[in-house]
Amino acid sequence: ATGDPLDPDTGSDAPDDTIVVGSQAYYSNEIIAEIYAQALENAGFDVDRQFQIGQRDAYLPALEGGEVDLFPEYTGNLLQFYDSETTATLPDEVYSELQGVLPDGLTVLDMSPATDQDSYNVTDAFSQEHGLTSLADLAGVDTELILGGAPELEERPYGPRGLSEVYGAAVQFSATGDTTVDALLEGVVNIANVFSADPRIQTEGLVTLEDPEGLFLASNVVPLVNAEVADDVADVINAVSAELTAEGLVALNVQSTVDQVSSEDIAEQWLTETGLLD
Amino acid sequence: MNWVLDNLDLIGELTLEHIRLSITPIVLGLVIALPLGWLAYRFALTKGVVLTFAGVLYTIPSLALFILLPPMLGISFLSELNVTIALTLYAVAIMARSVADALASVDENVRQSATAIGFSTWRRFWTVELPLAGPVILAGLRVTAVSTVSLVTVGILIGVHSLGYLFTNGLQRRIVEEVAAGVLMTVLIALLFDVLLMLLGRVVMPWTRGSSVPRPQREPVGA
Amino acid sequence: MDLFIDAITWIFSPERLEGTNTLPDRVVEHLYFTAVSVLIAAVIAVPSGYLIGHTGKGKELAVAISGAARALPSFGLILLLVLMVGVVRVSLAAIIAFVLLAIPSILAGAYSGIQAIDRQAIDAARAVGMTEWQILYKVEIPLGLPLLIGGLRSAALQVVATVTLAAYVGLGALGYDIIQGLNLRNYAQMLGSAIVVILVALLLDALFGLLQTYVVPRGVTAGKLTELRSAPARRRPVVGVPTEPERG
Amino acid sequence: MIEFRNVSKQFADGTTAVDDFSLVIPSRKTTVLVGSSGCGKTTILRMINRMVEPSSGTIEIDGEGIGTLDPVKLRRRIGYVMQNSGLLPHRKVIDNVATVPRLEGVPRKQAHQRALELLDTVGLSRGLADRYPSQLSGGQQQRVGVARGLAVDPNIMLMDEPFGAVDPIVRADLQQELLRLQRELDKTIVFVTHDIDEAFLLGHQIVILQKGAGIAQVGTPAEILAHPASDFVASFIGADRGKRALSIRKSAGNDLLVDSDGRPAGILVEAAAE
Amino acid sequence: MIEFRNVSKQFADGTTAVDDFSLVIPSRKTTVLVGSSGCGKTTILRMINRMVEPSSGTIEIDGEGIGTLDPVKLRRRIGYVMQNSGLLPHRKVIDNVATVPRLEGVPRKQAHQRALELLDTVGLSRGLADRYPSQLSGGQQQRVGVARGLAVDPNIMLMDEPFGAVDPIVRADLQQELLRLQRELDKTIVFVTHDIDEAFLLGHQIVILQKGAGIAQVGTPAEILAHPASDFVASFIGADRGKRALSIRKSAGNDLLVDSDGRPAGILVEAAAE
Ligand SMILES: Nc1ncnc2c1ncn2[C@@H]1O[C@H](COP(=O)(O)OP(=O)(O)OP(=O)(O)O)[C@@H](O)[C@H]1O
Ligand SMILES: Nc1ncnc2c1ncn2[C@@H]1O[C@H](COP(=O)(O)OP(=O)(O)OP(=O)(O)O)[C@@H](O)[C@H]1O
Ligand SMILES: [Mg+2]
Ligand SMILES: [Mg+2]
Repeated sequence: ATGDPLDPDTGSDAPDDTIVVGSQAYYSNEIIAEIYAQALENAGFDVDRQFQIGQRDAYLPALEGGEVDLFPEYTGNLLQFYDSETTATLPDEVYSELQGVLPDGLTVLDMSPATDQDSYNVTDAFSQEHGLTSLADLAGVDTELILGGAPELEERPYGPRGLSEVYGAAVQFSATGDTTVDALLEGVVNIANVFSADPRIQTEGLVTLEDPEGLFLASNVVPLVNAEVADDVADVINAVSAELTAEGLVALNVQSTVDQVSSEDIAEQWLTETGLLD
Repeated sequence: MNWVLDNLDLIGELTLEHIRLSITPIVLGLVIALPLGWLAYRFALTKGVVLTFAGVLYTIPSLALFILLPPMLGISFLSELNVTIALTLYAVAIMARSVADALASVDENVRQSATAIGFSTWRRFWTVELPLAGPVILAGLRVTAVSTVSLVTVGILIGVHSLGYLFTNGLQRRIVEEVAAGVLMTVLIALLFDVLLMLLGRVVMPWTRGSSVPRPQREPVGA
Repeated sequence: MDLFIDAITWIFSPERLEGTNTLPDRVVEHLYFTAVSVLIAAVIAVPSGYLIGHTGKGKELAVAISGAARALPSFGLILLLVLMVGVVRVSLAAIIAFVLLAIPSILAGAYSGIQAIDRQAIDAARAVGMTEWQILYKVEIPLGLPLLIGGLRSAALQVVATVTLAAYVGLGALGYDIIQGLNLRNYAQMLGSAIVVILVALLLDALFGLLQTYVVPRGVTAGKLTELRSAPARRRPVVGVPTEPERG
Repeated sequence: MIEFRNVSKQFADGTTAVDDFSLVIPSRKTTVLVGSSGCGKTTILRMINRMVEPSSGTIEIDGEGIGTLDPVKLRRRIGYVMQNSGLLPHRKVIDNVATVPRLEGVPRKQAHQRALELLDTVGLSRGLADRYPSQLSGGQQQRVGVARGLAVDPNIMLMDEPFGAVDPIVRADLQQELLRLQRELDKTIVFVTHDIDEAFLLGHQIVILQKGAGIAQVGTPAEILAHPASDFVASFIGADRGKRALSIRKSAGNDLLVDSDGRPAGILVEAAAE
Repeated sequence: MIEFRNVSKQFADGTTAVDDFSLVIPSRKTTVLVGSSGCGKTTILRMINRMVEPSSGTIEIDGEGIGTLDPVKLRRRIGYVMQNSGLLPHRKVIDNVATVPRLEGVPRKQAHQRALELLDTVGLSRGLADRYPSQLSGGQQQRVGVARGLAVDPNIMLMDEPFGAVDPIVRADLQQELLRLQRELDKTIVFVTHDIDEAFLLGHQIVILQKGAGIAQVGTPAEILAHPASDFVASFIGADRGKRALSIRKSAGNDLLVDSDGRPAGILVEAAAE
């Protein structure tokens, strides 16, 4: 009986010689996790998949508790989770700071060039109409700005408050959750918080507003591992990270959402193409 | 459709998981409800307590209960245990009432004549009252089964896997078939349980064949 | 337990009254969705229920339909409809879902209310020369009212519960703070809003409970109350007579 | 006068409840249909007020075929009393009695006035007027049922085992009550029972029915007792068990009449003046 | 012999069902308790097998006070037949009949064998043995009830309106059946009814009861008919309504016996040989 109900409890404790790979309840993250898993299996490891373990609140303690060994993460959001006050924004700052704040027993391997981070997007039409290309332009826009995103965005540092503090832009907030992009397209909101790797940015021709002041911290894909197994898996996983580019990640997401391919197949295909399977 | 065909193994896997998650609460619910129901049937005081408790419990929305239990029991919010306990509570809420009604539904004449021809109280309960209460208890159990099966899906909101996974994942990926498959399978499992229990009833209560079995005491619960 | 204290403080902190949608707003929103859905459902289910109950035709069908409908997972149903109706018309999709979920209990309440009436009374009413309409509104409706209210009660609570889940697709209402709290790992907020939801549900239940006892025709409560209550005809009504609130 | 001509009734499920039934029911007399359970008594009765439609054959009331009449109107001018009174549980006694007049549009006050009088007629205290049926004893409920039947002062009263559910003492009272009413109001009463003694007590004309409403014998009680038309009738009225064959046995200065089992049935007295 | 000595019963809710009741019930005879509903018949009957505990007074069977006996054992040696047979719906006919012997530990085969014989005794085809009670007619259920009562071959049989629920024809058969059984097995039968005719038919000793089980009269049918002890008795047996005062009327060559209302009750014959 612990005090904090948010402590996890992903029952199964896999035998030590197997690597437990986890993933967020986010299809893109699951694909990366699946890639890790298959790469490891190819390298002769036994792998136990604990995918879709909800939110960070759920799985980070599980990693700290050693129930999960390996987990695809994002430098920025992860750093923010441990140190919400952080001022770092550039990829390398974030990465190094992250290594500092990680609790004992947890470490990160090389970060991948692929990023999947919060970004604010507008429709092409809207950007034309108001000459919008950067968050800095928002302050000048005369029409009422409505920002759409997951409910929690309302409370995030880079949320409405961040926008007005950093860019002096006053925006309404509307919780659009998983349906943010659609809301943007339908004009229910005119600014949408979308992950940069979301294929719909391209498919729907959205304009991602630049972030000169670094409101968002860069968020590269990074493998979060249990220190004990870090060395064993480092070679295999670092190789994967090196191959995974921003565009590559988007492509993977396209296969999942547009072509509706399952993460197993996506991962296998990518690994073969990149010649990581032998 | 093609999504379904491509993901049959995933669906199958989740279906089994779903069934596993459903069974514990249903069984526990029945076992715990038997004594409670008997109390509710036997004494006016306990009747008030049990039925009120059941009624209140029954009114609590599932998501709210998932949140309410952990701090009270000191268990993990995100655990399967949380879901199992919550659903068991709901099951007990339904079954306690059913068992009470069931025992009350036993024909007083039969009870009297059993006593008159020399059944001891204890023996009468097990060999006469309980069997005769069977049909009504079964009806309640069928309701419980259906409601539990659909409630399990809500667990996905706190990361407990079931067919509910297809709901959230399907929404993220905009795959209608995926969500539809989840809904359909859930309904199918519910109906499967319902039919199995009905058949079970036929087997263990042959005398009810033909004559109409009493209907559920209350609405099955959607979740 | 201090978590509960935090939750209570969350509920009563002044911030709950600030901003665009305050806690009271959310409560109203929640009740609004409930009321609208139950009303629509009633408009559909009550007449059909009465038709079935009065004619005795189509009962099997009704039972089958509502039986299957009850197996529907409300959460999944909402998400499905959101995807089909279109993600920006969330409230429309949600309301459709709520209505679908509310119909079975109201239907059952309406027809079982009539079916549970002593056949003799109805037969006699016809024999003394009441027209079918007169039988319906002078005999069947008044005597069936308690079970109908019971059905509405179940439906309302079912919807209250489901509205909470609908926050996942951005419907707002009281579920909003729960979902947000979930992702912000703010347990006080989750627990606080959960408590409010529960209070709303209990309150609604109590109201319907009162109403239900209030509409029981005097003659039925009067006199041999126990006899009437325990008469098999009444204890074994048509399938799914809503004697208890539902919940999703 | 009510006349059945070759009436048959087959129910949807195929049971033939009434098979080619013909009978003339005289006006202002009590005709009793008697027969064991399931023989079709209720069905015949309910065909008179079109609660059941004959499959074939015709039924006439005073020479007018009822097939063409509006059932609702027809029912309102025929009194109907059934076994467990069939009162509306959610209406007070007085409103139950006043039901039909109110349907006919009689003003409330007036209908209630009449209802109160009817309570007197059937021997109920007016104090019960504001009770609900569930607050009355079985016998009282029956009386209310009769009062309701009389409310529109119909020429025809249909009574389906009206006293079947009450205990014998009360039943005896109700039977006497009915005899009195019949003397006072003389209606055309069609009475259904499966108690032969009740039939003999109440009926001017007795109709003994077999399965499918086959008529075993029609006649006055005396005729039937004296000359049972068949073994069925004999056994039905108990003649075969000697229940009706009484012989005299001297006992304590009385002429005790005993049946062939030696069970006393009564005492012999001088012909009572009538 | 069963003896009641100043027995009273007051129920928890205050109703005094039996008030200072004393009676001797002779062995090997049929004693009928008759009285209108609620007068205490069932209560008295149930005190004999301790289904109801007297509030005061003592009850003895063959001189042995039953208060000290183990109720369960006591009940197993006393046959009990109730109105709606009270069969166990979830057991087949044969198992119902064999219930008590099985409780007593008689081996299954043997108990079933005996049960089959009992079915013959009560005139039921052995073919019904494997049916469930719900698959039998009311009359058949009653017979099974009687068979079950006889299963342990008890000296005492308690019967509470055993034929109250079946239709008159069947009832007549069952009554004859019981008379036959009594002649064959002669048990001490305590029989409850509220039908005075049934009482006269079956009873060697008739006990007419008033509210609170007050004894209005005890005696043989003949005594009671000849000399009703009170107006209550007179009205109860119908003497006041002239139902028992029969007079002769010549009709179609028969001597018709009519009551004082002129309703025929039977036909006069020469004393039947007994
Ligand atoms: N609505 C119906 N549908 C099908 N069969 C019916 C219906 N009503 C009556 N019967 C059948 O018709 C036959 C005659 O029924 P009816 O009620 O007239 O008999 P009854 O003489 O009134 O019997 P009881 O003395 O028990 O009232 C019975 O076999 C009965 O089962
Ligand atoms: N368990 C009980 N608790 C309270 N009162 C009772 C109980 N059993 C019987 N009574 C009352 O005692 C009185 C006698 O009941 P009892 O059943 O002996 O009458 P009865 O002669 O058998 O009536 P019936 O002919 O209707 O069976 C009645 O007024 C009844 O209401
Ligand atoms: Mg009938
Ligand atoms: Mg009794």
